[in-house]
Amino acid sequence: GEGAGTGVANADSAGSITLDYATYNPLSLIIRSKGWLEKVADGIGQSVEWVNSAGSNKANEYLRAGVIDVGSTAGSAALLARANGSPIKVIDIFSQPEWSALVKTPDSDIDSVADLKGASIAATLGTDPYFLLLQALETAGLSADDVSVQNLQHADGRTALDTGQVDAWAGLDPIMAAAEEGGDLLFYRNLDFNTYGFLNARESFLTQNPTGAHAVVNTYAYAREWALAHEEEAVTILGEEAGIEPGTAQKVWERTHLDIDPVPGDDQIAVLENIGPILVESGDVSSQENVDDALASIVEKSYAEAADRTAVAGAIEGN
Amino acid sequence: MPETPAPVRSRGSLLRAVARNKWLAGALGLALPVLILLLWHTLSSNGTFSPVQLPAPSTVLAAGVELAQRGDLWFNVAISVQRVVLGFLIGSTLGMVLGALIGLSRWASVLAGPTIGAIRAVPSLAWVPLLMLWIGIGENSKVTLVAIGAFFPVYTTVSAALKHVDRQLIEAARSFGITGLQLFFQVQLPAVLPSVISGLRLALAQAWLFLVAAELLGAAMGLGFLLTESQGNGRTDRLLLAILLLAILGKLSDALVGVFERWAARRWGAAPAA
Amino acid sequence: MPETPAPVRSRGSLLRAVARNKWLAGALGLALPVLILLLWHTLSSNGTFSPVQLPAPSTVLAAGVELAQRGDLWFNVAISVQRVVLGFLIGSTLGMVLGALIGLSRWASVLAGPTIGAIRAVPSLAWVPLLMLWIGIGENSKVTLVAIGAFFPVYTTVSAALKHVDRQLIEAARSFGITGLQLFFQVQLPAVLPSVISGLRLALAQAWLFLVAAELLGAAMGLGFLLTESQGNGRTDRLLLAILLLAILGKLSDALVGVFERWAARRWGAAPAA
Amino acid sequence: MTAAPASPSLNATAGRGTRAYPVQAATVSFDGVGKSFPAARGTKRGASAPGGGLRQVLSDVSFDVEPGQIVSILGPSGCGKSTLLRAAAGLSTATAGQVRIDGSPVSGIDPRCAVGFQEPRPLPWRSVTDNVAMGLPRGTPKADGGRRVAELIDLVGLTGSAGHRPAEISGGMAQRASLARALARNPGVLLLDEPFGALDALTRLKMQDLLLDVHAADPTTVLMVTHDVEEALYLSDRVILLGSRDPAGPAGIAEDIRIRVPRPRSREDAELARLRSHLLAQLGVEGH
Amino acid sequence: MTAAPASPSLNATAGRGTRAYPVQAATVSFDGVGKSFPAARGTKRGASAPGGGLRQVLSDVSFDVEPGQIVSILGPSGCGKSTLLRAAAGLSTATAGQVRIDGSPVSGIDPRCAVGFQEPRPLPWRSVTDNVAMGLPRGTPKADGGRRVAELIDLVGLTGSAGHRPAEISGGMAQRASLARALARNPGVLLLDEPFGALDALTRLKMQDLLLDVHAADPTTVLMVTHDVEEALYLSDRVILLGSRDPAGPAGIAEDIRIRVPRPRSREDAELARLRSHLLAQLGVEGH
Ligand SMILES: Nc1ncnc2c1ncn2[C@@H]1O[C@H](COP(=O)(O)OP(=O)(O)OP(=O)(O)O)[C@@H](O)[C@H]1O
Ligand SMILES: Nc1ncnc2c1ncn2[C@@H]1O[C@H](COP(=O)(O)OP(=O)(O)OP(=O)(O)O)[C@@H](O)[C@H]1O
Ligand SMILES: [Mg+2]
Ligand SMILES: [Mg+2]
Repeated sequence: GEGAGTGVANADSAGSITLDYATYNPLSLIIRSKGWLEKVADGIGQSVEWVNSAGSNKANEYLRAGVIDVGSTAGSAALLARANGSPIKVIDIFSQPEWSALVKTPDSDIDSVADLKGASIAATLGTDPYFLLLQALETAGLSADDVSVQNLQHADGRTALDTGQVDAWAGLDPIMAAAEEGGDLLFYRNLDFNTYGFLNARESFLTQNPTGAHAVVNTYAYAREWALAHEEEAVTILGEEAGIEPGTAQKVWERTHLDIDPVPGDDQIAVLENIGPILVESGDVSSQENVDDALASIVEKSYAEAADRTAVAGAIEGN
Repeated sequence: MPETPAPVRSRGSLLRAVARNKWLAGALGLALPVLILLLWHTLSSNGTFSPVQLPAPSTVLAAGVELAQRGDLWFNVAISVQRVVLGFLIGSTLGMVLGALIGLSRWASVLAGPTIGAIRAVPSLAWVPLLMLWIGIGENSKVTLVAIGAFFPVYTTVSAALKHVDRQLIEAARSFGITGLQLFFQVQLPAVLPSVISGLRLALAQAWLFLVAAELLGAAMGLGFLLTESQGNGRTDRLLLAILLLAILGKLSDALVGVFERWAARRWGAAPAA
Repeated sequence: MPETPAPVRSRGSLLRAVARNKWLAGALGLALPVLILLLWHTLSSNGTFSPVQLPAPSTVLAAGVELAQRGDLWFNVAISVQRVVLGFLIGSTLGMVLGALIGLSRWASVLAGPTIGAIRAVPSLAWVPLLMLWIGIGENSKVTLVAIGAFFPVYTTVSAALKHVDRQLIEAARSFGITGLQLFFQVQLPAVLPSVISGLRLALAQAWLFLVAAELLGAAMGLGFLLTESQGNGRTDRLLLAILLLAILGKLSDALVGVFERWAARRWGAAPAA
Repeated sequence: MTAAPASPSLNATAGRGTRAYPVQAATVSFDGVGKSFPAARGTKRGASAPGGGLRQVLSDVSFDVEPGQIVSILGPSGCGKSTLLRAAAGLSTATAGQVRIDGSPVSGIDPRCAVGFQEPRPLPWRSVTDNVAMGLPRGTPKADGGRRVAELIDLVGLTGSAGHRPAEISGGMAQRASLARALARNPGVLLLDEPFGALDALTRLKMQDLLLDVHAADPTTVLMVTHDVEEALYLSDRVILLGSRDPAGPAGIAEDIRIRVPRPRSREDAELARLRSHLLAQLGVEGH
Repeated sequence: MTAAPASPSLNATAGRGTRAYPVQAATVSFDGVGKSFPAARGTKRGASAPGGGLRQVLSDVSFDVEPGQIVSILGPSGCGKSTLLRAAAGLSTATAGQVRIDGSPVSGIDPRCAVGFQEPRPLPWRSVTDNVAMGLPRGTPKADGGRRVAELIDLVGLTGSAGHRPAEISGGMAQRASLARALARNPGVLLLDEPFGALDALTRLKMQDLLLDVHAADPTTVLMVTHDVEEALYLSDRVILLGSRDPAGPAGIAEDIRIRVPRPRSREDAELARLRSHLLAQLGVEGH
């Protein structure tokens, strides 16, 4: 299930769906390992190809290059891509995860965000943990200038925390869950500062193959229902597919909220509006205008609104 | 005319035994790795580093066994080896051809030399988005990226070495009507053989290095994928496993170049300086 | 005894002019890059690729200007250059020393050769977590990683070339009491100079390659940082800018090696094959 | 000194073995040939050559070699003998005048010539046999080529070392291999730079006779450099002596002597002895 | 042939210039020296050497060279002269017997020897001056060394090319540079492998006299290989002729002749002429 063949030309053909699966999108893991979408696509005469995304940035890269039609990213990443000109629309919300928080070591004397003044904090610039960090600092009346942010990849951030090279770490699951298993503590959590899991589609895919897009959203709806009903099996799939320890997988699962309204809308826009100015200030996006345009155009509600798990249940359950 | 020169001081008999017996040499070559392993074991078990920072060798082994039992390990290894082999063959062949062209033709050198030199400095990671645009994320783009990695060392060493082949030999050969491709294959190539081989060595190593970047191109299998994935989800044991496997495979493939080198040394004898 | 051999066929007068005039040669060397630029412009403006996929050259230039106006560009460039220069100096010096040791001492070769060969295959990205553990995330670890990248090409080419130095010359020198370090600096090193230089070339290129990985080590500045950051946030214009700058700087630094090469060729004259 | 007459068997073999591909012997004309080299660059400790950046080595060398003639070039060490030979082979270009072979000017390496270099210059990675085979004219059928190479190797006395690499044979053996390589070419003009310099007395005489036999079987034009006056006189139709009055100045033709003694010559011929004294005196060796 | 008596100025200069660091001349003893080489490996086309994997080149060579003696080694091409010299220098180890210098066995390159190789072997990237300077004994003060090198270069007639690189000088000039390099060493034992092979008649005579002058000023032990019987007789106290009856078998000492003609010798000395005929006959060149 790897490799989408040649990029640009291939991905635009109407009879096929190329989409990603990612460890931060448990529903995609379930759908892929169960082979559900293949069955659904078969019913409408289309074919399916899966591509692994190592992170939101990878998914965006694939979307941009046209090698996938549908990709999963954090909301912030989707906004960033759209604001920088990538023609994508969010068609479904796959989860409201609490995948990032602020982490400290057990022997640390940091108790609250206010204690972070002057501290050095590891974070990966431009990712959800980084945005969470900035929003959290704001709640305590601090800004990025009051701390020293060490730009490290997520896994390296944890090592830096554990070896005492930084005072705190803006962590990301599943590494954060593993760190917790190892004794580290989450000292600041805020579900609302996480930016949701966005399922994005390329605009040209939506115009050329709306049937395919519907099939994907419907299958996600089916998978959501199934996952809520079969937690144990779902956790096992997550652990195996993501290559993480069962205990870690369980923790991640608990923080991934699936019983939400999958229709993208105001909740998502609200949190993204917090992030927009940060993107502009850091130079990741060249103007606020771009951000505003993106916020105004990124949502495509119709697919999720029309989502119907029963439309695909027949094809999936084989009767 | 010279035979192997006598040593200045007479050497230890063990060294002489080593020179004769390649198994003994191999065993001695293992001494250092074993030492490193012991150090690693000590550092990871006496608390200098925590298990996430540096898991014990046994943990890494266990991770390997687990992956092997799921059947993933061999597939990971096989697909990576395939990519490296294909990419290496393509890249080093092209490197040889272009290196020869640039090393021998002043026109080619003036026109294309600077550009190739600039492209050499494009990092492997930077190729990823470009190749994705041009070739997509299939097997082709991965092999291409590995080939790019393998290309430059061969290209650089061959083109440089060709400029320094003993003029007297070339003159002699040309005066006997050996020109063009014949000159290349009969005189210039044998003369630069040591350089070609060290170029191939580096190319192979760089092919493995570029593999990791290549497997960012939408891979779901392969050692590079295992490496980045484990790095992404914090499985330090698997990360180390991937590094170890890459090192071992790199060394094994390098040993194959060594076999070729010895064959060439026999075939071309006192392959001359170049 | 030979002077420069006469050409088989007489060559075009332009080529002869090129050989004499290095400015002309430089201008011709720009022909290919200009062609590539034109192709790029066409592909990005005629709709083959969308602006996010492949921004037009002018857009990339604008991104550069914007960064330059914010003052970030020069700082990015300067810090990267500093890391590469330091790392290259350290790595290539060590490569020379260890390459000499392995190339000349059979003991060292048997004991350490295989291990060094294995370490060569560890990808740059894999060094990142290890170096963070050992050295932390300061400037040291970045320079170390660049040095690791610069080490291997020099090490490999030098150690290989030393094994193939003309035996007759070594024998002659040794018979005049030139041994040890003297032998190395007076005979072996000059004899392998072309190899050393192509090793340095590759080392410099690899130093730039490893820079990208090095700047994953807690960097907030530098071209490698700019590259990964832009890759992460989809600023294709900045991504291409970073690639271009890396290519240009790589080429410029390579040209410096070229200057050294010409100086060495004058100094050591008909530097012999090796 | 005098040689034993060449053994009949050698004569016969040479005659048979090397006639295979007769080639038209060519005329070589030197026409006001001059050559300058850049003076020494690193004049750190050594004295630099006078006269700006150039040092003239040869000046105004003019003579014609008729087809089938054997011409020897004599002259002090460093006077420009090899330089002259290289100009004829097209290995370097004269800075003045020109060399013509059969009327057409030499420019670039000339396929009508075969060269035996002053140093043997074998390809180090090839056996003696394969090095000699390098001399065969392009397009020689494999079987013929193999036979011819084996014959030549036998004639120069290297059969026992045919499989050795150059590093495994002695200096004199390498020189003989180089001679065999040049002979294998069967060229219009044979250019030999001190082909017998590293050989002992007997081997030297044998090789001289081998050259004469090959020449008799297939009378090509031969231009050779030698330091041995007796050798020059025994072999050649004509001896060119290079030299100059002013030691720092360029060399030119100091003597041009035709030797009309018919072949086979005796090494003790009175006319040759007279010429020998004359030439040695010209070379600065007096009193004989 | 006879030489002009060496010019007095040359004598004087040589005597003054090269005496700087007198060194004890050494005894060299060859004690049953034998040497075998592996036979040709690639016997694709060539005939392989008989006798398993080894071919014996030298067998049971025993003789002693007294301190200060000049000994010449003669013998057919490929008989093992260079091999014998290399064994004395410690450049290769004898497979039987041993070589001793002043009683202590040679093992590894021996610092008491200086070698003039059969090929000149200069370092290509150094000027003639710097190549000759390579021969100076370690620890020679810079100024002294520089003076000595300049003197030697002058004596071998290379002053005009002192700054040239080896690729820019002629074959004979390179050989003279190699001789100067060996002389610069001022060794206990001077080993010369055909030091005058590439020189014209006059230069050759000059160099022979230079060697005698240097030896007179500082009587070191000299062991030299030559192909020129007259040269051997003019220079040496003793001539060793290597050879074997069986052409495929190993060579040994065929003749060991002491030359008791006092120096300075005339090249026309009757005793030398007699010995010359004898040696040439032994070498297979009859009828003189
Ligand atoms: N490394 C080697 N391997 C095999 N055979 C060798 C090697 N070196 C020398 N020989 C053989 O040993 C023999 C003697 O060689 P050597 O160089 O001593 O001859 P030489 O007497 O100096 O001859 P010349 O006068 O031609 O220089 C030759 O037949 C040669 O083939
Ligand atoms: N490439 C060069 N650059 C400068 N000078 C050169 C070059 N090649 C030859 N010479 C000079 O030209 C002169 C003639 O050289 P050449 O090799 O023709 O001499 P030769 O007569 O063959 O001498 P020998 O008998 O010693 O071989 C020498 O003085 C030499 O220094
Ligand atoms: Mg010459
Ligand atoms: Mg010899």
